[in-house]
Amino acid sequence: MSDSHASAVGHHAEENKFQIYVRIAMILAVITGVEIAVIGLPFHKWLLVSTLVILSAVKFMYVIFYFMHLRWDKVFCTVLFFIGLVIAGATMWALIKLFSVHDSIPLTISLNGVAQLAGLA
Amino acid sequence: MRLYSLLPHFTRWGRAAVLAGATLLLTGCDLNFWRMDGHQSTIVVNGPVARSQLDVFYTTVAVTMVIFVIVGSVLAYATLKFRAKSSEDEHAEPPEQGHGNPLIELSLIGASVMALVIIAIPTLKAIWFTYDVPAEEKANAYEVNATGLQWWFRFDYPNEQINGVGPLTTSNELVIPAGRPIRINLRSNDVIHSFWVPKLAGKVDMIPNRGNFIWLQADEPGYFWGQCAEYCGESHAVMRFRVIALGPREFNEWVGRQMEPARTVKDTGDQPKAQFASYRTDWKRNEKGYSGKFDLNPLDAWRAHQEPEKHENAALIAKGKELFQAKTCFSCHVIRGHMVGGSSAYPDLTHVGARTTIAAGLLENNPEQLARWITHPNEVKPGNKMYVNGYLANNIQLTPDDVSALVAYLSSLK
Amino acid sequence: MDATVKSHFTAKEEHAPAKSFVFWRPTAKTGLVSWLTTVDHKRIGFLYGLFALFFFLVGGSEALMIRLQLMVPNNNVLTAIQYNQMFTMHGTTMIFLAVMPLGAAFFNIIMPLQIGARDVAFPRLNAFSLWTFVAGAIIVNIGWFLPDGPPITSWVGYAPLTSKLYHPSHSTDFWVLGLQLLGVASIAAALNFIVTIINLRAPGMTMMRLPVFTWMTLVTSFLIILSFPAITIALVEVMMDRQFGTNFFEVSNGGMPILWQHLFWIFGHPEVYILILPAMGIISEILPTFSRKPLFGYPIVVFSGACIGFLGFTVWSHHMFTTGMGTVATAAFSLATMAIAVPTGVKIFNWIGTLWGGHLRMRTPMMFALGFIWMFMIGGFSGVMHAAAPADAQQQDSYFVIAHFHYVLIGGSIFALLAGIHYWFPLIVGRQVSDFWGKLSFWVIFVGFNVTFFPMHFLGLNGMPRRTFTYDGNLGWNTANFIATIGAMILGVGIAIYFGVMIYTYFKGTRVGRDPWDGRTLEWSLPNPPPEYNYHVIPTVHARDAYWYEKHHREEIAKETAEHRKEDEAHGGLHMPHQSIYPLVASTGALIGAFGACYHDFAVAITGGIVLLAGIYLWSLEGNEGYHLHLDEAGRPIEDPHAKH
Amino acid sequence: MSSQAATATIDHHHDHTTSTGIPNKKLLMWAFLASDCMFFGSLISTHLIYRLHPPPGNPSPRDVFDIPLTSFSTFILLMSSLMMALAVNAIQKGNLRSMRFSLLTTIFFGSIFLGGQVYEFTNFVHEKHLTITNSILGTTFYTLTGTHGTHVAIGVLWLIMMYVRSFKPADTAAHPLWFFRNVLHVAVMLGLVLSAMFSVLALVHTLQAGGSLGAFASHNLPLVAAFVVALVAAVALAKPQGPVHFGEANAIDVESMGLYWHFVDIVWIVIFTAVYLLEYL
Ligand code: HEA
Ligand code: HEA
Ligand code: HEC
Ligand code: CUA
Ligand SMILES: [Cu+2]
Repeated sequence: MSDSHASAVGHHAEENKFQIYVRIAMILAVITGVEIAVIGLPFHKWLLVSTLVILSAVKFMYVIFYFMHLRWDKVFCTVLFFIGLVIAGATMWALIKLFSVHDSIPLTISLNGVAQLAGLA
Repeated sequence: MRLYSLLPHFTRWGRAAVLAGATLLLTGCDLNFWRMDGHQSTIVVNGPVARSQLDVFYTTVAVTMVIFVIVGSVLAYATLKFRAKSSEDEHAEPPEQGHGNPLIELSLIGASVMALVIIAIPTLKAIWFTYDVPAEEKANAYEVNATGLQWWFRFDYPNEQINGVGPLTTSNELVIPAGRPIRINLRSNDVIHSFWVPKLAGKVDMIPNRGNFIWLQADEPGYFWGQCAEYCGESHAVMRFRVIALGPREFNEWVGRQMEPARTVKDTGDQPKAQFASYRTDWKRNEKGYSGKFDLNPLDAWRAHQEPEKHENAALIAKGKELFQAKTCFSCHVIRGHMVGGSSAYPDLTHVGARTTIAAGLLENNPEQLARWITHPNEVKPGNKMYVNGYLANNIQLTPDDVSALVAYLSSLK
Repeated sequence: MDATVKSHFTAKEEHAPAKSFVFWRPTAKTGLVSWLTTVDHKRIGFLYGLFALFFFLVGGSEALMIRLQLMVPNNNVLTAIQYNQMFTMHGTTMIFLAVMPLGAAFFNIIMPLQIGARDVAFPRLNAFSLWTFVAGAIIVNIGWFLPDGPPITSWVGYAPLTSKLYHPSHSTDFWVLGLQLLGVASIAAALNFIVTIINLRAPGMTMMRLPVFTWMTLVTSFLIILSFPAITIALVEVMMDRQFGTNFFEVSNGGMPILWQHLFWIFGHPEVYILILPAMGIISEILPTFSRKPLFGYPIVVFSGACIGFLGFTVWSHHMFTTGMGTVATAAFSLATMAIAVPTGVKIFNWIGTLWGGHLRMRTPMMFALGFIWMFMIGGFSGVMHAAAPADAQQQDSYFVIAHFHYVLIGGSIFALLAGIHYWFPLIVGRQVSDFWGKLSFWVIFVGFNVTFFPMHFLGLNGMPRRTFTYDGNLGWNTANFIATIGAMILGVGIAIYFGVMIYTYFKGTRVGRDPWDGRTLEWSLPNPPPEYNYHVIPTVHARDAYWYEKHHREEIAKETAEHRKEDEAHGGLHMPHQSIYPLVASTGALIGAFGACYHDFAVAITGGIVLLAGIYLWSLEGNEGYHLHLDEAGRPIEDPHAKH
Repeated sequence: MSSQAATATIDHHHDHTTSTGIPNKKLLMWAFLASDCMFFGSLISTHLIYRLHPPPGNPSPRDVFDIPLTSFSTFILLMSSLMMALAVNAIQKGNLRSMRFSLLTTIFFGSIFLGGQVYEFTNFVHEKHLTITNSILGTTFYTLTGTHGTHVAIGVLWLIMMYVRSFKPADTAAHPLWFFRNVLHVAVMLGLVLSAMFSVLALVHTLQAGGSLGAFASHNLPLVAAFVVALVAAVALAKPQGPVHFGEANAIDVESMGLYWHFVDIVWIVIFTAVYLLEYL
C-alpha cells in the first residue's frame, strides 16, 4: 500500500478534507460552549429553548453532512436517513403533545414539574 | 366448471341450507342474533350518547354499503364479462396492453374523499358531543366515581356523604337517576379495565394513573347490562356489572335506604329457631348462574329485591352475622353499622341483599347462587381475590350450616 | 426439500482455501449441514416458509380450541387460564410466526429473482435473520413446556398486566424476550431487502420498472425498520420493570401504563400494514398475469402503497379511541385513519381496472386473488367504521373488531399468501398443483371463512366483548357463536385440503416446464426450480413487465444475452458466496442469552452473549469470500484450472 | 473481497457493482441509522414525557446533574468524532498507519466518555441517591443514558476489532498462528481499555477522598499492574509483521463503522440538550 494516492475523477474535493474536519470540530466545540453559556442567560424561556434547539440542530446537521459525509454522497443516502429522522421526530413530537393535553395528565403529578418544563411541549 | 352448469345444484343446496338454517334457529337457539336486541346491544339503545354513536355507525354503514354495491357490481361484472370462456379463449392473442387512465384515477380518488367527508362530519360532531356533558346540562349532571378492580367494580357517590364514613359506596350495581346526565369518573388501582354499558354509551377505559371519565344518560328508568371491556387478566370475561336507572323519586328513596347502616333483623320471638336450609353443592365450574324468569322484567325483579323477605329467620341471621366475623369475612368486607373492619379494596356488603346480582354481575342474587358463591368462589370466578387472598390465605372452611347462616345473613342486608 | 435441491446445479469447490478449523467453510450442497449453513436466498426463503406454515397450523389449532370453547354458552372445554393462553398465543403466533415470516419467505425467494439478482446483498446476514427468527419462535413458544404454561397477557400485552406483580411467572419473560429476538430478526432481514432492492437491480431495472411485489417488499421493509424500534423500546421497558424493578409502568412511583399502549401501537399499526402490503404485492402480480394485461395504473399503485406505508405511522392511536385522549387527538387520529381508505381504494380500483378488458383465466391463484379483493374490501369497510371514533367506542374490544381484523388478515393477508403459494409453487418446486383440488380448497376456505367471521360482526354489535372465555346464554350470542364455530371447522377442513394437496403435489404432482402461467416478470424466465446462482447471465431490462417484453423480443434479447455471457466469462465467471456456519452460531448465542436472561441466570445469559459475539467476530473475520462458477452456454459447468477465489 | 488490488484505483464514493453506485455497506448503515432514529426517538420520548409529568417526590434533575462533567464528556465525544472522520479519510488514501493512530485516539476518547459515564452513574447513585428503581427520573435517565452508553461501548468494541483486523497478515498461510494472535490482540486491547478506565476512576476517587498517589498505587496494585502489562502487550502486538490484508479496499468497512460512531455522537448531541441543558432553564 503506497501512501501516494492516485487521484481519480471526482476525487479532488477530498484533498482538503483534513482541514475541513478540523474546522468543523472546532465549530462544534464552540457551539457546545455557547449552549452551555446560554442556559445562564436571563432571557425569556422560550427564546432560550429555541436557541438551544436550533443550536443542537445545527450541530446535528454539521455532523451528518460533514463527518458522516452526506454532503459528498449520493442524495439517496440523505433521503434514506431523513425518512427515519422525520418519522421519528414527528412521532416524538406527537407523543409529547399527546401526553401534554389535559386529559392525559397523570393523576400523580407534581405541579411545579409541569411549570418547570412547560417550554418543551 | 361453469357457473350455470352448477345452477340446478345450487338451488337444491340452497333449499337444503335454508332448511338446515331454519332448524338450527328453531331448535333452542335464539332469534336475537338477527334482531340484535340483546341485553348488551349497541343497536337497540336507550340513551343519547349511545344513540349518537349509533347514528355515526349507521352513517358509516350507509356510505360503505353504497360503495360496496357500486364497486362490487363493477368487480362482479368485470369478472364475469372478461373471463376466458373456453380454452381457446385462454390461448387467444393477449388483449391490448393498456396501462391506465389518470382521469379515472383522479375522479375515483375525488369520489372516495367525498365519501369520507360524509362520514367525517357526523364523526367530528359526535366526538365532541360524546366527550363530556353538554354545557347547558352541566348543572344538572350527577357525578359518580367508578373504580375497576380485578374483577369487580366499585361505585362511589361523592354527592352522598355519610357522616364520619365518606361517600356512599356500593359495588357492581350502579344506580343512577334516569333522564339526567351522569358523569362518571373512571379509576383503576390495579390493571386496565373498561366501563361499558352498551345500551347507554360506548366504553371508556379505566387506566391506572389516569383521570378518565365518561358521561351517559338513560332515557327512562331501566335495567342495563354492563361489562368490563378491556382484558384484565384471568377472569376478565366474568367482570360484569349492572346499571339501574330510576325515576327521580325512586332514586332518592334508594339513596336514602343506602345511606342507612346495615339492617338488623329483630328477633320477634315467633320466628323459628335457627333452621338450616340445604343448598345445591354439585355446581360445575362455570355453570350458568341466572334464570330466564329474571330477564323478563329485570327492573321489577330489582324492585322486588329492595323489600325484605317475608319470613326471615332472625336466629339464623344472627348466627350468620357471627360467622361473618368468625370466618374473617369482615376483615375484607365492610358491613357498615354491623362490624368494624374491611376496606374499600373489597366489595361493600352493607346492602348486598338489595342487589340483584353477586360476584360482579355474574350470578343472580338468590340464596342458592349466594351459597354457590361463598362455597365455590374459585369455580365461579377463577383466580378471584376473595378466594386467593381470603379463602386460601386465611384457610376459610365453611360447613353447609355455616353457609346457610351466612346466606341468610347476607340476604337480609337489604 | 429434495425437489429444490436435486435440480440445483452444484459445483464442487475445488479450490476451497486451506484454512484453520475456525474458518472451515462448509461446502455440502445437500443434507442437514447444507441447510443449516446455507446462504442461498431461495433455500432461506424456503425454510422461512416451512417454519411459517408450521406455526400457521399451530396458531390455527389454537384458534380451533378458542372456537370450541365458545361454541355454546357456559362451556367448559378450556379453563379460563387455558383460554387466555390460547388467544394470547394464537394472536402472537399468527402475527409474528405465521404471516410475517410467510411474507419474509416470499421476499426472500421471489424478490431477488424479480430484480434479476443472484442473491440478496448480505447473504450471511440473511441466514442470521432466519435463525434468529427461529430462536425467537422457540423462546416465544417455550411457555407451552413450562409448568405455568404460556403467557396470558394477550398479544398486545398491555401494561401493567405484564408486570411482575400480576404475572410473576417466567412465561411472560419468554414472551417479551422472544418478541425482542423476532424484532432483531425482522429488522436485519428488512435492512437486507432494502439494500438488495436499491442496489442489486439488473441493468435497466429502474425503480419505476420494479415489479409491484418488489415495491411492496421495499415499503414493507421500511415499515419494519421504522416501526420495530418502538416495540423494542417498549419491550425493553417492560423487561427492565420485570427484571430490575424500574418504574416505567409502576404506578405507585408515577409510571403511566398508557405509555405502553402508545409505544405498542406506534409499532402495531404499521405492523398490520406489514402484514397486508406484501399481500397486496402478490395480488398485483397475479391479477395481471391471469388477465394477460399489465397492471392498470402501475405508478399510482406503487405510489399508493408507499402512501399507505407512510400514513400507517400517523394513525396509531385509533386503537386507543377509548383511552380518553380528549377531543382533538381523537378527531385527528380519526380523520387520519379515514384518509388511509383513499390510497387503499386506489389499489382496489386499479385491480378492477386490470381485470377490465382482460382475458381472465380462472386458475386457483386467480380465485384466491379475486376472493382477496372481495374479502379485503369488507374488512376495509369495517375498518372505516372503526375509524369513526364515536362508533368505535361501541366496537372497540368487541367481536366487531375480531370480525374486522380477521377479514383483513385472513380474507386479506392469508388469502393472498395462499394465492402466492399456488402461483409460485411451479417455479419453486417445478410441479403444478391440480386446479380442481386447488379450487375446491379455495371454495371450502372461502365459505368456511365467511361462515366463521361474518356472524362476528353481529356478535360485536350485540355487545359481545373479546377475550372472554365464557358468556351467558341470555345475551343473544348463542346462534352466532355456534355458527362461527361450525364455520371454523369448515375453514379447518379447507386449510387441511389446501395443505394436503400441496404436500401431495410436492412429491407426486405433475411436473411443468418453464413459465407455466405465461408470466410477465423476470422470475418466470428462469428454469424451475431456479439454479443456485439464479441467472446465468444477468438480464438487461427494457420494460416494466420485463419477461413479457423478452418473450416478445426474443432475438434482440438472445443476442444481448450471448454478449453479456462472454463479458462475464472474461471477468472470471459467476461469483458465488461461500456457505457459513457463523450466522447459526450467532443466533444460537442469542437463543442461549435470551434463555438465561429469562431466568435471571447471568452465567447463562453472558455465555449466550459471548457465543453471539464470537459468532459475529468470526463471521467478520472469515470474510465474505466466495468462489467462481464457469458455465457454458447451456448452463453446464466448465472445468477451469485457473479459477481463483 | 479479494486481497487488496494495489494497482487499481478505488473510488470510495461510487461502487460500480451496485445499481445506485452507493456501496451496499454504506446503504445498509444508513438504513440502520434511520431505524435507530426511531429507537432513540422512543426512548427519549419516554424520558421527556416523564420529565414533563413527574410524580411528586421525584428528585429535581438540577440537584443531581453535573453540567461541567457532562460538558466535558460531550466535548470528548465530539473530538472522538473528529478522529473517526480522520481515520476514514486516512484509509481512503491508503494510509494505514495514520488510520491506526486515528482509530486508537477514537478508542481513547470513547473510553474516556464511558469512564465519565461510569463515574457519573456511581456519583449519582452514591452521592445523589438517584437509583434506577427509586424514582421515575432514575428509571428513565439511567435507561436512556445507559442505552446510549451501551451503543458507545459497542462502538468501542467495534473500533478495537477493526483496529486489530488491520493487522491480519496478507498471507495467512505464512502465519499459521495469526488467528490466535488476532484473538489475543483483541483481548489485550479490551484489557487495556478496561484497566486504564478503572485505574483512572480509582485514581480520581482516591484523590477526591483526599488520598495520595501512593495510597492509590498501593490499593490498586493489581489494576495498575494489569494496565502496564496490557500496555506493553499492546505495543508489542502492534509491531508490523509484513504485508497485511487491509487497505483501501477496506475503507468502506471503516466508513460504515464511522457512520455508526458519528450517529452515536449526534444522539448524544440531542441527549445533551434535551436531557441535560433544558433542565437548567
Ligand atoms: C392486515 C391487517 C389490517 C389492515 C389492512 C387493516 C386496515 C384498516 N384498519 Fe384495522 N386492525 C387490524 C388489522 C388491519 N387493519 C388488527 C389486527 C386490529 C386489531 C388489533 C387488536 O386490537 O388486537 C385492527 C384494528 C383496527 C382499529 C381499532 C379497533 C379497535 O380496537 O377499536 C381500527 C380503528 O380505526 C382499524 C381501522 C382500519 C382501517 C381504517 C383500515 C384501512 O386500511 C382499510 C382501508 C380499506 C378500505 C376502506 C376498503 C377499500 C377501499 C375502497 C373500496 C375505497 C372507497 C372506500 C371509502 C371511501 C370508505 N383497525
Ligand atoms: C394473521 C393472523 C390471524 C389468523 C390467520 C387468524 C385465524 C383465525 N382466528 Fe384469530 N386472532 C388473531 C389473528 C389471526 N387469527 C389475533 C391477532 C387475535 C387477537 C388475539 C388477542 O386478543 O390477543 C385473534 C383472535 C381470535 C379470536 C378471538 C379470541 C378472543 O378474543 O377471545 C377468535 C375467535 O373466534 C379467533 C379465531 C380465529 C379462527 C377461527 C381462525 C382461522 O382462520 C384459523 C384457520 C386455521 C386452521 C383452522 C388451521 C387448520 C388446522 C388443521 C387443519 C389441523 C392442525 C393440524 C396439525 C397441527 C397437524 N381469533
Ligand atoms: C381477601 C378478602 C376477602 C375475604 C376474606 C372475603 N371476601 Fe368476599 N369478596 C372479596 C372480593 C375481592 C370480592 C369480589 C370478587 C369478584 O367479584 O371478583 C368479594 C365478593 C363477595 C361477595 C359478592 C359481592 C358483590 O357485590 O358481588 C359476597 C357476597 C362475598 N364476597 C361474601 C363473603 C363472605 C361470606 C366471606 C367470608 C366467608 C367473604 N366474602 C370473605 C374479598 C373477600
Ligand atoms: Cu376488568 Cu376486563
Ligand atoms: Cu391500526
